[in-house]
Amino acid sequence: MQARIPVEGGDVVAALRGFLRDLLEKEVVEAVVVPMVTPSGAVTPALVADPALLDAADPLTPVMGLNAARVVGPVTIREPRGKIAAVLRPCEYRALIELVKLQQASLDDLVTVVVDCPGTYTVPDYETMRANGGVDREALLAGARTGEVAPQEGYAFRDACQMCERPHAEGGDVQVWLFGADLSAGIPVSLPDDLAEQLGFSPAEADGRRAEVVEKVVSARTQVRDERFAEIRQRLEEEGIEGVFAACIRCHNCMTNCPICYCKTCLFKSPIFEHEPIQYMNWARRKGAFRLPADTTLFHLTRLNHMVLSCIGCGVCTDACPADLPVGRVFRAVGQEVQAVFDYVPGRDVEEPLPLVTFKEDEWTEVGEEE
Amino acid sequence: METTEFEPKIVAFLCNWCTYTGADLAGTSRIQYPPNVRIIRLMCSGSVDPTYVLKALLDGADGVLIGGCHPGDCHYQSGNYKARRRIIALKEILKQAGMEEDRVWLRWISASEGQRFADTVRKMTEFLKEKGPNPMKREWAV
Amino acid sequence: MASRPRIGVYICHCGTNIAATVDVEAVTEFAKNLPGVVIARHYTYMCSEPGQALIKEDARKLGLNRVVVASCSPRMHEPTFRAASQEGGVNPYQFEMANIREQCSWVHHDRDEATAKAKALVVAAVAKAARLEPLEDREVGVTPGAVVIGGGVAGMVAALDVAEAGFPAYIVEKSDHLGGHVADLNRTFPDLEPVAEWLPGLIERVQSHPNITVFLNAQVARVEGYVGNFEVTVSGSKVSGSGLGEPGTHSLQVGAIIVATGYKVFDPHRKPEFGYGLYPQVITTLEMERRLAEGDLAVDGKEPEHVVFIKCVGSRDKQLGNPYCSRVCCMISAKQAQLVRQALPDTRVTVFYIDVRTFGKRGEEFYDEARRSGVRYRRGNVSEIYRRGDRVVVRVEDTFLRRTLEVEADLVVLAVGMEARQDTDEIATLLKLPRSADGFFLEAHPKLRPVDTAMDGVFLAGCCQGPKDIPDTIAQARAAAASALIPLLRGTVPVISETAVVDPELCAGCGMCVEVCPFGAPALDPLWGVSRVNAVLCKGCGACAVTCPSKAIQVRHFRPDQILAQVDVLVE
Amino acid sequence: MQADIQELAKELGLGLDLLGCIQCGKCTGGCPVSITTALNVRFLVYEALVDALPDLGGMEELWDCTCCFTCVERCPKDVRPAELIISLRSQLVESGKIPGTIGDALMSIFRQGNPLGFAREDRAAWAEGLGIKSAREGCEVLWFVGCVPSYDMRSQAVAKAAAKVFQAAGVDFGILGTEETCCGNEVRRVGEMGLFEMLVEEGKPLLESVGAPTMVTTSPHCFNTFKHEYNLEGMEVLHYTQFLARLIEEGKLTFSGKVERVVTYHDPCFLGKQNHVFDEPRAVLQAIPGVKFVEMDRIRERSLCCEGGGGRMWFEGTNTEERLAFQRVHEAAETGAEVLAVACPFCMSMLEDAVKVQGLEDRLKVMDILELVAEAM
Repeated sequence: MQARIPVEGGDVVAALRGFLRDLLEKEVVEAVVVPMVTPSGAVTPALVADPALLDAADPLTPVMGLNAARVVGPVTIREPRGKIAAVLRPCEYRALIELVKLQQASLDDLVTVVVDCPGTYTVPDYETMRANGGVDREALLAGARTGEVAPQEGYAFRDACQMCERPHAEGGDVQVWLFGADLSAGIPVSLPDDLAEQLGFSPAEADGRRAEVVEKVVSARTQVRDERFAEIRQRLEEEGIEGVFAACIRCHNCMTNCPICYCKTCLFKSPIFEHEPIQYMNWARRKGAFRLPADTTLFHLTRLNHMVLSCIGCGVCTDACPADLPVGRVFRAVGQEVQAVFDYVPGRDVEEPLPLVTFKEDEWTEVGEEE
Repeated sequence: METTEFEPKIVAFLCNWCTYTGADLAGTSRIQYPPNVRIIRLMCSGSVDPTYVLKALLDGADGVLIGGCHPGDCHYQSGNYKARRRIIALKEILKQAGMEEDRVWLRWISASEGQRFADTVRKMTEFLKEKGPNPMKREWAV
Repeated sequence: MASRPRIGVYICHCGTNIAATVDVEAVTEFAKNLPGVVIARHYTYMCSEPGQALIKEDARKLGLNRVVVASCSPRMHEPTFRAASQEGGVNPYQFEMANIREQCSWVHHDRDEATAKAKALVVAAVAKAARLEPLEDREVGVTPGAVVIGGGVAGMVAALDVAEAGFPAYIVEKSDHLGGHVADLNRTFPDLEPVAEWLPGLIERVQSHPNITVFLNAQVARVEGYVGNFEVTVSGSKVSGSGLGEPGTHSLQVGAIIVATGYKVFDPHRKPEFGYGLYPQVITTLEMERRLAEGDLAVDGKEPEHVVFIKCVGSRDKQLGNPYCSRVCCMISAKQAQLVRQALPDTRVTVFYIDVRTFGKRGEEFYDEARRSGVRYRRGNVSEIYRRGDRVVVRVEDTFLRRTLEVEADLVVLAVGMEARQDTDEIATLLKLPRSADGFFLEAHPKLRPVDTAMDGVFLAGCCQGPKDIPDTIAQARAAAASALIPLLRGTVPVISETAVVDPELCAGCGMCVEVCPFGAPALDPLWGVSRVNAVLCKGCGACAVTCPSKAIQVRHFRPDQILAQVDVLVE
Repeated sequence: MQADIQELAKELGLGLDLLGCIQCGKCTGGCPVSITTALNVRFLVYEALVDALPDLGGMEELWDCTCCFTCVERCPKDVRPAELIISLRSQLVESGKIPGTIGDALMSIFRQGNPLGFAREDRAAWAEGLGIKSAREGCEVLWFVGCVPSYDMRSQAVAKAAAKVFQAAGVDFGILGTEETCCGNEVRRVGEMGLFEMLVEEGKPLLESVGAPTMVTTSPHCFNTFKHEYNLEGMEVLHYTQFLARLIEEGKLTFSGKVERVVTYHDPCFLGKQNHVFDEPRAVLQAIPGVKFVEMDRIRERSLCCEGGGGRMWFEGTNTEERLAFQRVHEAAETGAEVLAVACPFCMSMLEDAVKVQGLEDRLKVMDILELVAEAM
């Protein structure tokens, strides 16, 4: 059903808080995962059980430090637990779907609330903004309405957001539509009929501009994306992946923050990649010099093999990189091609099997038969 | 100055049941092929980890050959089908990452195809000679 | 990890097979300096007694804990050297082979190149050996009982032997009765014993045996598991004291499977030159059995003056795709020809043949008896049959006379051969059994393992493996039963030790290993959310290990550090 | 020497497999002339196998073989016995030891493009005034008329019937006229491999140059060699019975008249046994309104050869008394048929002669299927 969350006095955030509070008070769920503003003013996801604390909830804060799918995983993965709602950005929802396939999260008894995302800032940028008078949320929502989304002057959206071609809510139980919406008339939402009934919503058509505005935003960002892909592809071709990642300090932050990298311990931190001192000496002798720590390019290439089919392009890896390497751009650019080979779109459908755990007998029948 | 012809190094990951046995058959049939290939025996082409292939390439191997049973003949039912997807993905990643994916060959060679094994090694050796050494061989900063 | 390596390296000359191309001394000297190597030797034949003794003595004297032999393919002598290592006190799984014969000395001419390659293969073997862990030989329990597919003579006899040994036997018969093709026979060669004198007794013994369960109108729908522990799903009706039960699905747990699905009688419509189906005078040996049983040999109400037998119909025929001899038609023809002579002393009986193959016990004597009874044997492969008045004409060259004849006959009997059943394909797919070019099931070895198959725990009995007479069928059925009884009586079967194993500390419980395993070996532990491997089901293929990004699941003996160590030294 | 013969056969492109032979006699047992002549192909194979072949020059029976290929079709070991005869004939041709009449026919083919001794420029005379276009103008169907229908008076009637039928069915067809040259099917079978190769070398580009997707032949002999030995590219080769059956099935060939007669059919060896075209001729006959179709006993794979193939049109044979065609026309008459339908110019010639010699003219008429079809148009 399509409905509208009533907005009073133009306070969209308050309206959303009210919606979440309703979920708790009407016992639709027992707790909500939602970005909260800490007493010191930073923003972090939290699992909120007390509706009273939802006053600190701020689902529209344009800052993204981590991908919330990472935190939804642990709180949903096993029974027993109560029913939960999770407020997610589209890229977080897609990551969640991939994690569900990897059995690192569960959709059972989970109400996903996917909110259109006009764009986010990095944590440092956000902190600077906060120190300098805060974020102009109104301008952002106005941009979402028209499709002329621009970052605040003097700032830029996160690299991943600038080239995000899926900023709009797709999938999920509840979709909160900001694109093209006149929020003064209420926030358009799409939600299951039984939930709408439980919450006392009556049907209300969203205004018809959403598709048009989404198209506008997507096409602008796709253009940026393609330019950046072309640029990074050229670099990969010229410098090789070892060149692009030459400044890597092997902090593993990209892997640690990646919502898809779900391993308890990365292979590259396991004894398999611990070597005897004499071994390093051998390698040094073999090539004349040996880069330390060992296996840096192997790490990135292996990580590509392990997760690039599931890369949903949230870009937290880039933000996490202290060496300012274009990790997200590389992974997205490579991922686009590899995903296309298998006609796989990560996060599209939870029923879609991961490409490497399935196969068809009659595919690529020419491969391997060459003379 | 004496110049010696470039002799490529090929690391081969062969499945125990088909291609490794096919390589043995090439031996028992005394079918000659270039000595450039170094064989590692695995139980199934479906157990060839991309990391092994990447490691070989980054270490400087000029080629990597992965040999498995023909589709439908896998000793473990479907290992080769999974290998096919995995190697296709790996090669696409290599290509996108600016590496030479054509140094990686996947071939189905049965236990009775000693000749095909020898031919494959010969062709791969010739191909790699033409192509030249793996640049990674000289690259210390990887 | 494992103990600090003390490795012994042994380079085999294999006579001159290796030594002629590879400088074994140079390889030995080279091996001595490899990390962990305590001793390196070369010897003429490492697989010989004295060769193996070298390993054992060194292992004891020098306290070796790893052994590397560079010789032939591991497919050849790995068991030999593992045993030798074990006798020397080294764990047999801390043994590695370098294949410097099949994959080196036999395929390269240049001595320098071959020697360099041999060295590389030895380094790789040493690198892997250093990282090998000790493993135990493993056995698993066996579910007592066997499924026998097919309720003909082969199936019944095999089931009886299994049952007599004290194990449950389940016969799965496709038709609505036991007895197979033999039930359609009248008397058997070479003793002319009526089938009715022994077959009903056999069927009765089967049906009344407390250890045998019979399913009729039944088919095997699914087979899962492995030697010692099969789960066979049967759809069909169970026979009980009160008769045939309702059709249903039955799940049978057994340790062995005996395939006794029999054969298909050749359809002579495929030889249009004989006019079978067109002329009532032209019948098959199977139809003749019925006529002989009923004592009805009349054609059009008249006693035949001349009965002609034609042999090799559907056999020894390349054009039909049946190049083999069906083995029984010569004896069947001799039998039926004699019986015609006995029943109708005035009737002329002619057998046209290509070769007379009445081999086996009392076979030649039976052929003698047939000729003495007045049956005329004429050499010539009948080419064509056509009508002449009430009779048919057999057009054939008597190759001894070198003359083409038009022989008039009142009854022509086509000695039809045997073919693989059309459903052989289904059974082959269910059980993953290979077939030979003629369509019959393929035995594991034509001489040494005639009743075994490529699938451990699955055995062949009777004509499903190739045409056979009744004595041979029964002999093979009893051999299959005896082979099936080996695991049943032992109570255990050996299984591979190189299985997958999970490090629960590393496992994130993603379940991809569970998804890719074709054998159902790993499963997620519902309590801990981590993968656990049922080693009995694991075949060691490694699909799981590749899929696992953190390598929480690995296959013993093919662990990533072992493979990467090989890669590393081989690229050097 | 056995090996030499095997090697020769291989060079001639024959699949003869001497060493596969088990001397079972299936070949000779089914050979139509093995009772009436001294020809014993099984024994010839044996003699070849054990290097005991006598002087071929004295073996006139080698020319008795009609190349019906019954032996080839039935041999359980796929030895292809008749190809030994072709190999041996080729040796005789090499040494010039061939029956004079066969020599004349070959010379006529070499010079005039037909074995009948007629002039090349008269080849299309029969078609004058019938409005048949030249295939050179482009056509969907190239009709290969054949030598006998082009020149032989009796068979010309069949050719004219064909033209009428094709025109009535609206077929876009053309003929090569005086450019048409003998297909060489019998040339190859009498062992004149050199001439056959020449005919293929010249004929193949000519036929392909027409660019028609389909070629239809009047004779099963032309059909056989074009289909299997010319390797024609981009061209489907059909015998006219196949083509007519197709036209009838597609509703393009319809009948307005009736043929109220009892008809039986004789399978030509080159159409039936060798190419397994059994059903189409029967389908065409049974589609003709009024026809009561009856079968003889020896039909399809067991059909009796008319003795006209393999060069026998130009060689009387060693036994002129007992001809298979004589036996065949009696078999046809016994069915009560008034018409013995044929689908081959050689069968027409052999069987019509036999009807005359056997005095069956008032009971049995030999007609080509095409004539019956034309009659019902």
